[in-house]
Amino acid sequence: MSNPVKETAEIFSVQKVGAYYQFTVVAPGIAAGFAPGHFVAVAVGGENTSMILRRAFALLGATPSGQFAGTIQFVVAEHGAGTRWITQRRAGDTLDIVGPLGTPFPLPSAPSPAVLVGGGYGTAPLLPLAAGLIEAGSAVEFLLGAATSSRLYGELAAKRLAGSVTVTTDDGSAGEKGLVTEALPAAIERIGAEVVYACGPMGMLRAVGDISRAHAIRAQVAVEESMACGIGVCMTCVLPVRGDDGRSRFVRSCVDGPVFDADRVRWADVGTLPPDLLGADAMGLH
Amino acid sequence: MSNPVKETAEIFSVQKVGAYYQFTVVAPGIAAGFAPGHFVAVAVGGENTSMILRRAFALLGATPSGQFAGTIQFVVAEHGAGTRWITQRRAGDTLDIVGPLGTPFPLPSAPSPAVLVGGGYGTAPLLPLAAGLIEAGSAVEFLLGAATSSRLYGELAAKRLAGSVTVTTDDGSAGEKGLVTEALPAAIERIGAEVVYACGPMGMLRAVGDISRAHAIRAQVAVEESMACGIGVCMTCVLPVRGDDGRSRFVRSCVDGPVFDADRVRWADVGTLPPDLLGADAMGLH
Amino acid sequence: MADLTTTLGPLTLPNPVLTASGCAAAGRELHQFFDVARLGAVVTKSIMTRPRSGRATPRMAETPSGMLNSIGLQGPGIDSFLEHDLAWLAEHGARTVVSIAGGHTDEYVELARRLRGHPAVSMIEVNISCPNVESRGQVFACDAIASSRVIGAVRRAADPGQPVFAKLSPDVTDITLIARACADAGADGLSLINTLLGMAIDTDTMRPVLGGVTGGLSGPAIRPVAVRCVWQVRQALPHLPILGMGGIRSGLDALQFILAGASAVSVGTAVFGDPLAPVRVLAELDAELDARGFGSLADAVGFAHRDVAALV
Amino acid sequence: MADLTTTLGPLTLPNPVLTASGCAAAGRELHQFFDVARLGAVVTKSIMTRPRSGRATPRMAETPSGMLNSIGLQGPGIDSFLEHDLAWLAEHGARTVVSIAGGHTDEYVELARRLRGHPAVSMIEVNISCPNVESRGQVFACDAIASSRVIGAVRRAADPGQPVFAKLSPDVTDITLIARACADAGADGLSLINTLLGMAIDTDTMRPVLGGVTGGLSGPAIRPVAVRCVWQVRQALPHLPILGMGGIRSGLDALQFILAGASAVSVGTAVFGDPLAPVRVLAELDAELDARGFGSLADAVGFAHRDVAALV
Ligand SMILES: Cc1cc2nc3c(=O)[nH]c(=O)nc-3n(C[C@H](O)[C@H](O)[C@H](O)COP(=O)(O)OP(=O)(O)OC[C@H]3O[C@@H](n4cnc5c(N)ncnc54)[C@H](O)[C@@H]3O)c2cc1C
Ligand SMILES: Cc1cc2nc3c(=O)[nH]c(=O)nc-3n(C[C@H](O)[C@H](O)[C@H](O)COP(=O)(O)OP(=O)(O)OC[C@H]3O[C@@H](n4cnc5c(N)ncnc54)[C@H](O)[C@@H]3O)c2cc1C
Ligand SMILES: Cc1cc2nc3c(=O)[nH]c(=O)nc-3n(C[C@H](O)[C@H](O)[C@H](O)COP(=O)(O)O)c2cc1C
Ligand SMILES: Cc1cc2nc3c(=O)[nH]c(=O)nc-3n(C[C@H](O)[C@H](O)[C@H](O)COP(=O)(O)O)c2cc1C
Ligand code: FES
Ligand code: FES
Repeated sequence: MSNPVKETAEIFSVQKVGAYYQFTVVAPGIAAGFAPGHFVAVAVGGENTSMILRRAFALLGATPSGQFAGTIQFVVAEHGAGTRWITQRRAGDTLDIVGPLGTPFPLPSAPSPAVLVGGGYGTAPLLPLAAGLIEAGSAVEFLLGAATSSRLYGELAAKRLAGSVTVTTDDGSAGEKGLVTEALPAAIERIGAEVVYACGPMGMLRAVGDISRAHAIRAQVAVEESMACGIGVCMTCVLPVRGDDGRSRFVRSCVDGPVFDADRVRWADVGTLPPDLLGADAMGLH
Repeated sequence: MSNPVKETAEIFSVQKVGAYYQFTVVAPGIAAGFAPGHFVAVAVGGENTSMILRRAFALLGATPSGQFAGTIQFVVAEHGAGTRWITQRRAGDTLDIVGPLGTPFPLPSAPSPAVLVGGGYGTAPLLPLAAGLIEAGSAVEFLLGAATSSRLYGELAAKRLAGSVTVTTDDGSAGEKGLVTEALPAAIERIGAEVVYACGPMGMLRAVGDISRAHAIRAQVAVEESMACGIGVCMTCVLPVRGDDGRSRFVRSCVDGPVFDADRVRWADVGTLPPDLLGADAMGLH
Repeated sequence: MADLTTTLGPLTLPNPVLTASGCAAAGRELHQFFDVARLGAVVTKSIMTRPRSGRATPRMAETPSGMLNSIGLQGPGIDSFLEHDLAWLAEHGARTVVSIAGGHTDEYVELARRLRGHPAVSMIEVNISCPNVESRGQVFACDAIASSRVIGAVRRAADPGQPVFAKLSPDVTDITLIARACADAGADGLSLINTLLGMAIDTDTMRPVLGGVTGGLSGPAIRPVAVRCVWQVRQALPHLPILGMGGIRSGLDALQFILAGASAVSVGTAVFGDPLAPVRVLAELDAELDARGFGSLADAVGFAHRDVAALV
Repeated sequence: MADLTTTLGPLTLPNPVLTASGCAAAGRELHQFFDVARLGAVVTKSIMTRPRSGRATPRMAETPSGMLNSIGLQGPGIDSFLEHDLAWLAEHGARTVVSIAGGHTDEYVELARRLRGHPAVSMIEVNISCPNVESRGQVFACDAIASSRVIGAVRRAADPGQPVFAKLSPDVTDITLIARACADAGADGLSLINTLLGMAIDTDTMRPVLGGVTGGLSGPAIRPVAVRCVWQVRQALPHLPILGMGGIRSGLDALQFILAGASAVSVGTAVFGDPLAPVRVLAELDAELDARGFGSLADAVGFAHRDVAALV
């Protein structure tokens, strides 16, 4: 995992893409260390803000320094006060960014057909992943889902990369009506997938994990958990995860994730303290 | 005192004038109630700021609504984080302003020669005052002082209004070298002044009061004390002032001031609790 | 439109948003911006028996999302208050909660007596978070016995028709102990919370900013502490009415306090940033209650405690 | 350039800026951004005897100029700490203050014993602001007797060459009482302050945000309370060394604590907003001391108390 850096990044461009804002910012240090699955932590609110914590965004891509200084891209959905502030920035403004952070998507050692499942802006980190997989000789099929058409992201880019893209929306305003995971079994069978990659809401990731397990293949999923530091020092972003030794522990999603093997994540116990977790007995004392 | 209002005021223009920033903002409600000596309280920091209190600025002037919506003007000197934020605003931005606030300069009932003493940006509220005095037939002479030439304000406007303007700077970089109050006795005698008006640092106001008393004439001075509310509800802006009954009290400078008869202000006791103050004995108990 | 009426013990108010003592004087200044009779009630600056100068300036310092004040309870004394302020409030039809403060128990009792029978007085808020001369400057509210002595005496002396609320300081080891002591002494409810004791040092003069050296910290910065205090007292004394305050600036802030167990809220420091804050918070709270399908404010009081096991 | 060396009792440090327990893990992550050996010392996450899962998520909530955390002291236990973390710190030449926590006095004693003779351990910070099993969840630090029992036992059990600092909670009626009790029990100094107990309610789910319901409030919002605690303890115990913390984000913030009486400061929550905060604060503090003509950091410690009459 390359060393993360803190950069004052000038915004090169901000494009409205459906409900989202696609940022391209000049950040050569971060761009140099980029791998699909990495995220960045962006300071919000400017000088004298009351919002003291950074907000995390998966990287859509990076162009290393060459003729011009390296840039990175990420997609922002307005959610609360912090993301709203970011969406109000304009080209020429600067953002204080730390990255690249987290453990990226593990790439298969040999070419292996893969289905990529993106929920909402979750497609963003899957696009550079697809490019890498294809370049390494893997066949890739995209499934893009969202609540409604304006919250889809990356359909065009996905088509350009992987030819066939299946789109679903819960309300049927685009593509097939229904959950994106409903299209997953057929997609797995269609290309004889050996691995599934996914990024999007936790519920979707859980379903991807179940379906992949049913097809005896691995699913690498990029999770979202509230993060105070994003660099592994605060212990707020933990998930209950089964270790290689079979024992479950609270594991930091910002450093050991955000990409996890779906099978290892105890989805049903997220937000609870499973009694069999390492050190759970010590909690009982207090 | 007209009712103050809260207005979302669009910035019409921001002009750099020496070390200061002169704001013209569209605020018809505030403009309608303006009188020289009034001030406004401006919210700073924008959405989600950690700076929760307003900053006070004396009004440089106001143009009531006519063909266009009424505007007000004030001059901002960068001091700390809040004023710095204001100086970074641009035309088209909006400011959240409450005003007009405070008790304005009392005008003489009959025409009477007046000397107006402005320290730094303190000249700002004296300009509309001078216009009013001259219109009412009073002769007006201006004394403008500052630490250095870039911190002078309003020399040109003062000259246009009152012809003769005496300028002093502590470092001699403009006009006569020395304190503005050193030029006051001569000015009082020159025009047979019957009243002195002043606005500027507290030390200067005190000296103006002493010199005026020595010449047996009144001095109306606009003070600056840290203000949390600016509208008379918090009791943070008090000064020790002698009442008509001779008894001294802590008096709110935001509603009963900022303009005071210099003779009534117990300058030597500002920042202390004089034992003879009304209710000071009650403090001893605790 | 949700039914916003609320009760503070025997007192019924048309809506749950009040001013906070010391942040609205006696209502006159705010009346320039909105009709103070629109509020649930106006809570007045803590009044004492005799005129009181208050502390030397500087009396304020801005802090991150907050402010420090060391006013020192400046006020004209009860006589002037009754003659001018209370009369003005009565004239303008504003429900009034009179905040009283004292250095000794008998000073509180005298104040309660002076307020007996006054039609304009809806309730008494007893500010026991001020320095108590009897225990060398310690505040009453930090001492369960001293608190219950004052509250008991005020309850006995006050007009039976006027509910007596004890206003507590958060700067205690266990606020539920003080709360219980006040309830046992006859308090009709509790006002939670007063300011936190804090301080700032001017890095230029290299001396305390405040003339009073330390002061009270208020504003959004202390909101999490205030919500915690309301929650804990609600858990310990589920039936004792609570007037919640501490950094409320929006309808959603107010809703947090209501869900934690407050039947009404006071808006204090927010008034300095927005003189219309009290009526704005009232309108926002109304809309937030509707959006969540609450038929009445009362339904939302303490709603966050549902199926949360009573905590250790 | 001011001489930045400082002392925490018998321990001399090259400069006064440390990390805060729980905000820097064991230094490995921050080392990616700057050499942790540049700091006065690294204060590690409170470690206990056995592995501890910590509480259920959500474990954090952002608040105005602050945050709430309910981690619940997650940690691998002393064995893993000694083998991995302490070894790493020693390898990288970082002075290390090991924070220890326990549910019973004897757990603290065992931890102190395990640290005896470790060359990499410069000091022990005793986190007594965590729930004390013996008094039904009350924290040790809220009870002078329980605090002094733990501190006394740790002082006796610990390596004489390792200073023992007691880390106090601000959520007490009179922090100087707890401070004096710890000093009398043999504490070499005090770490002031731990987080304030707070809470937030999610107005959508209408339930507490934190899995642990309440949590610790930290960041710039609590700085005025932290400075007040340092000031009060300095007044009461002028010769007891203080490690000050609470919302420090700049050199000027750190200077406030030094002037109030702290000989060193910890930078905690600010690291989440700026991973380089500790070294930036150090550089800024150095410049601010120079600008004010302080020949050394030591000259500035407690400077704000000069000619301020001891307060009631
Ligand atoms: C690894 C990772 C990758 C992400 N990638 C993207 C992305 O590519 N595009 C995008 O738009 N969003 C992304 N998110 C979600 C984004 O970080 C949150 O929407 C954002 O933090 C919310 O901040 P806010 O100020 O808008 O909301 P507020 O509710 O005001 O946030 C308050 C606090 O809670 C935290 N928080 C609130 N909601 C979330 C959430 N859903 N996830 C994480 N933290 C939260 C915030 O970080 C902040 O500290 C990602 C989150 C993570 C953890
Ligand atoms: C009645 C009145 C009229 C004024 N007129 C003008 C004017 O025309 N032009 C101008 O540039 N300035 C004027 N000032 C001063 C101006 O209000 C302060 O410079 C400003 O409040 C400082 O805020 P800051 O955020 O820059 O400084 P900070 O130090 O960050 O302010 C922190 C807090 O202290 C208060 N404060 C700090 N310094 C002062 C001060 N000198 N006076 C009052 N409050 C202070 C601030 O209001 C704020 O609440 C006036 C002040 C008053 C009271
Ligand atoms: C300037 C100021 C003066 C205050 N005066 C009093 C007072 O006289 N009596 C009292 O009980 N509380 C007083 N308070 C405390 C407030 O009533 C309130 O309890 C506290 O500020 C928290 O609420 P807030 O954050 O909304 O202001 C005062 C607060 C401020 C800021
Ligand atoms: C996420 C987090 C975890 C913490 N863990 C501990 C801990 O394990 N032991 C301890 O003594 N203090 C702990 N603290 C408290 C800090 O060490 C510090 O005392 C407090 O946060 C105030 O300083 P700050 O505002 O700079 O963070 C923690 C604080 C935070 C925010
Ligand atoms: S967000 Fe701090 S450890 Fe993961
Ligand atoms: S500034 Fe609040 S009363 Fe004057």
